Amino acid sequence: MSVKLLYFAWVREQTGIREETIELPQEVATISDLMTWLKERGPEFAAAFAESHVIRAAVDQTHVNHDARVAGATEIAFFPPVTGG
Amino acid sequence: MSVKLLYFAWVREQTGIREETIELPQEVATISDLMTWLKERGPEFAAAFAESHVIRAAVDQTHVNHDARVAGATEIAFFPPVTGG
Amino acid sequence: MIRVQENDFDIGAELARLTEGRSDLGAIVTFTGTVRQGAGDDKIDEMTLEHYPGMTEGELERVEAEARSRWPLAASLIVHRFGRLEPGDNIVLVITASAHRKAAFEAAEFLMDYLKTNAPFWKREVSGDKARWVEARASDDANAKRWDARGKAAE
Amino acid sequence: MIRVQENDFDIGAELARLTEGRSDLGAIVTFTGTVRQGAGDDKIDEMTLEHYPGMTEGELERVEAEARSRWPLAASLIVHRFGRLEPGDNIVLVITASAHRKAAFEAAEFLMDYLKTNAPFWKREVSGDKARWVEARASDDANAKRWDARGKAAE
Repeated sequence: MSVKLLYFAWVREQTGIREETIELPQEVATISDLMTWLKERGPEFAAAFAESHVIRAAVDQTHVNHDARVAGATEIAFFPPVTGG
Repeated sequence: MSVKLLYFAWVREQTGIREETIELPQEVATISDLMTWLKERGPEFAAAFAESHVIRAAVDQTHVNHDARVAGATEIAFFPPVTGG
Repeated sequence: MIRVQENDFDIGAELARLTEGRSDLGAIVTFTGTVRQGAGDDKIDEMTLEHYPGMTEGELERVEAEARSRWPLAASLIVHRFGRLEPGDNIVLVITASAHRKAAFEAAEFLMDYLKTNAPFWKREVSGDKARWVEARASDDANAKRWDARGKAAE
Repeated sequence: MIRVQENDFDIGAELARLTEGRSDLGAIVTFTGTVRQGAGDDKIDEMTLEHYPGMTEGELERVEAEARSRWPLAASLIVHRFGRLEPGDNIVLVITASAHRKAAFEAAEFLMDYLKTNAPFWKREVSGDKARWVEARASDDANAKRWDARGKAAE
């Protein structure tokens, strides 16, 4: 299954990527699994997701928790806690 | 002692007077005394101050209670509860 | 700053004047009270606001000073109109500005609550050939009283 | 109504557009958030607001709909900017209008509290040759959470 990944703010700065499309590996069931898998892609991703507990995620533009399932997602975004307003 | 009296809103409409200057009688010590004395000046005043408990007063442009002393006052105003804003 | 006037006010212009050249403000709250037309038995054609010149200015200044002693306001403004008003017309404008939004929101609410119970204004509503003085609402007294217990507010 | 834009907004013009011809509004609250210059170690020269196009609009619409389900709002507006901003510049505008002031004040505070914790914006502050991403404040989470327990608000 192919899914679009987006990175914002310092997650984007550290991964060095704004967006990409990947094939979701079979073993990735949740947001948490996906972050674990991403960390192994190289030092930039390891650094970006080192403190994965502070990173927020959205599946198809809706905030989700780390235990949310990713099956069926079209777009998954990772970002720090929001600071607008 | 001479003092300026002012009437506002329906107190003004009922007394028919916007402002006047009177000599304060000796027996008038408080706002409450003054309202009692005013009621005896005629039917308009009796009507205006019939429900004297709802009427508010200000001595020299400061809100006061009915037991406030009037000695030394330059200006005393009577009006309904305020409804601005 | 306070002002009592018969003329209308321009909220954008008042805001611009108050905030011009300021980069220390993080949060600006405005409250505008306007004449509601109402409906049914409460429908009005016009309204007259009577006030007590002299005392009005004094009370608004006192209320503003009280707000500034309770919250760290970088700027504030109260403008209150008097005279004849029609449905939709502006009645009162309160602006509060602070570094943080909580102070600006609380101070604006406080100013409106205190002004409602202390500023010597009286509304007379006209509907067709009938006129009536608006009665004070118990809820306004209650709103003003809730600040008494608090004294100095947080932040 | 919500809008996400790079350009500045004109509070007076937005208010005029929202309230034009309306005589059912008794209370109009605006909140404007602006870039604070700060001082000392917190002094900034400029700021960039990054956001998540698409999700931003969705979240602002969701937050506005939630406010309108909780309070009887006759009109509301959220405008949020993104891109490069300087001290003193406008960031966000919230307008709420209702028959009564309590609803307008509460809804405006609610919108700001929710927007602060839900709308996908990130501030990057630049000071001299240093840049840093602004960290989320625990107080913002606490402010947003206080509405959860309340559910439907009074009036």
